[in-house]
Amino acid sequence: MDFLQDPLKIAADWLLGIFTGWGMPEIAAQVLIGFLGVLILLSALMVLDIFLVWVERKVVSRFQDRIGPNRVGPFGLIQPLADIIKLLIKEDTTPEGADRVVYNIAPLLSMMSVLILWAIVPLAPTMLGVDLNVGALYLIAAGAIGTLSIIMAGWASNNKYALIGAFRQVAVMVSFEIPMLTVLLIPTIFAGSMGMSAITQNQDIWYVWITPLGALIFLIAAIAELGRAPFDMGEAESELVSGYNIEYSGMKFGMFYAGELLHAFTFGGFWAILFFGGYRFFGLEQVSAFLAVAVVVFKAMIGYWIIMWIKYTLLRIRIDHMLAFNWKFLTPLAFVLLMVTALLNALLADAASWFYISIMFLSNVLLGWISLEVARVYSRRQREKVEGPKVVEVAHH
Amino acid sequence: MVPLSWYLILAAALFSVGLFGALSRRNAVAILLGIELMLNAVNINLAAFWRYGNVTNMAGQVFAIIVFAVAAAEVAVGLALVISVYRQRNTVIADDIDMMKF
Amino acid sequence: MSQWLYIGLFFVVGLIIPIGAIGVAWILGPKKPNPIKQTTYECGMETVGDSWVQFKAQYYIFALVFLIFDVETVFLFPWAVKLGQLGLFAVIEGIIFILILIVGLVYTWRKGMLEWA
Amino acid sequence: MTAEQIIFLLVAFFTLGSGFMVVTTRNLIHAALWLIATLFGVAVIFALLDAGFLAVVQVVVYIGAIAILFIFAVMLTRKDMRDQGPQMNRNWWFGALISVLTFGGLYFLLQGWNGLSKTAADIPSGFDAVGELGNALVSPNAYVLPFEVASVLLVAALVGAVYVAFNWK
Repeated sequence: MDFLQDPLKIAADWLLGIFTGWGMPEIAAQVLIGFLGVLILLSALMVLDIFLVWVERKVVSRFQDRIGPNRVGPFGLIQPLADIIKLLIKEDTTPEGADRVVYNIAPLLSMMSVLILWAIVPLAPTMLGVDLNVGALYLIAAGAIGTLSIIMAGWASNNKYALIGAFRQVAVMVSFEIPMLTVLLIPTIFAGSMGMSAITQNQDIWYVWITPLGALIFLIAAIAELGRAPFDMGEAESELVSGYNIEYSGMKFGMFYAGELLHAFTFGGFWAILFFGGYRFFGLEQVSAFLAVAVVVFKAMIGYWIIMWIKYTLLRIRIDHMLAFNWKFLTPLAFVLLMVTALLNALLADAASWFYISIMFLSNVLLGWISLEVARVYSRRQREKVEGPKVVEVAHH
Repeated sequence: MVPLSWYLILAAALFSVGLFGALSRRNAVAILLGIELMLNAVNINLAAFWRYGNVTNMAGQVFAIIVFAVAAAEVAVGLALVISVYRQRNTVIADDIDMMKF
Repeated sequence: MSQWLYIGLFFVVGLIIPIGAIGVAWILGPKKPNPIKQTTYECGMETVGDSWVQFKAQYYIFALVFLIFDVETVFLFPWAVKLGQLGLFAVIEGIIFILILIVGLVYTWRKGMLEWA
Repeated sequence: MTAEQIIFLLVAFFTLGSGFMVVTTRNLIHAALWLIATLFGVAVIFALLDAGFLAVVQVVVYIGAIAILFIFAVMLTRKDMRDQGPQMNRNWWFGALISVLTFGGLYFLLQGWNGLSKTAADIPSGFDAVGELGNALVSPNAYVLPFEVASVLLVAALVGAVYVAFNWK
């Protein structure tokens, strides 16, 4: 049963035996094994990413009462491969006046910012890249590199649409980073660690039960961070055509596109890890590491599906509304939630666990309800200030 | 193992490069860029002394974090001043900003 | 240290994969540039003027507010890690910290800086 | 020479080289991007020093916020200044002289100090640097005052910056 429990260590030991048998120094062999492990993990993710293109297209077509890709292969499963071949043999043009170096680095950084997130994802109790003790901040740090890639792409393309799209996207991304950082503090408080592994291990009871509001805020902030609808102002195709990546073609565009899909899936995964117990599912993770991986991928898939569901259901929000929603509602709410959680957590430190959980849950629900009421009163007052004919705002599709 | 001196020399060199930028650039934003380099050099020193001194004494890291806060405050106010001057005088060249002269 | 070595490996491989993909595309793809192809894309319209659009000052304000809040929230992470063992006093300190933050947010709001002017 | 020393030297040259580009590049956006490269190099230096928290905060705060603010500020103040003309002021040689002298002076000072060849002790196993940092930041007989004052400082900076730059009304 050892192999089922800890396949990585056994594989690594086996490889180490082979490599040192070849006369390689042990340190070099360790680094090489690490390199191979990372390469395998990230390549598997890229394959998964190809599959995600199919999932996304299939799901959106079901939402819109269509069939979706169904010609190439069974259920259209080969379709994304055909897409990739197309992207590979397309001509790659660079617009004149572009800043070539920056222009070419941007898609690399965009993809990298997503892939490096998987360094801290605990796939199973014994399978994780690095058990970093600053995991929550690492998540934000990788997001910072993604933001950077967008502003580089927008600036280097020498295109008005690209620049405007990049500004909008960056403004939205950085704004929603504040509520995200704030709600990341809440699992950190519960687990007493920023490490993703420790946070998962500590969830004897899923954190979504003690901080449902935090989970909700994290989801909203994650969607904004992804730049997906309803927060996709940066690439509003009816006015900006495609946003910051408008001038990119071929595989460079493919990198932005694949990065976005994988990013959505990754954030689905982080949502599951932070609030839904990660690989934990009724002791299933103890049976075998492979089952644990299946559980976490399944949960991430559900998170991804919810993100898609929101994307294909809601309309795009205007940028001023989006930023006002963040700064005037979500950020104060996240701060108040953090204060309430910290206070209750300290006050109820010695309480029975059922009491603790129910008080936490009820306080979250109450806080959510109060904040909605306050927002309703505030917006009614704002609306009364505007005199004259009722303004109807038309959202773009 | 890397000796302490390497870190200190790196920090000194980075500080000098930043100092050169702060003293020689004409554009006020570029001057602030130079100052950022100098603050980073200081942080390298603080982290190095934390690591090579008594690790359980967190003073080095705490000071480094305070430097982060100071850097953020400096950038916020500094760039606000630059933008304010730009709005009034339409220039960001430090030599041309002479409102304090009589 | 060895932890960070693995993080470094993730960075390296994370760069190698997109470089590989773009490199393969570069080898396979045709390369027949012409001036029309390389013009700036604006849905077929010819580009008027410079791509240097006037930058809206509002973006800068949001970035500014973000910077301050980002730094402050990062300060709270060490506090949150130790919160379970520190007791009520530390919680109060953190709450004071957050309240000072909120004062800044309220000021910006009252000044009308969060409006899309 | 150990692997760690080679990594250090590579990162140090990368950091210094990009730092040098920051102060010499004509195009200000490029200067800001080179600054990001420098900051990333410093983050790697922090990681080499086992200061993981500082490394991550360096990326979050500097690259994620300060550098973005710089890029925005360059774009905001660039309308009629196309980075033409000299980027150095008339007395740039003076600045160069001073910085070389500063480096020389610091180097000289370091030579005379005997703690220089000190090597780091191993981090005790089970030592939780982030937790210790949290303890230090909120403990009344350590750094709770700087912790709160930093918050006041940042709010003051926010208020000041908003007032100075955007006092239209």
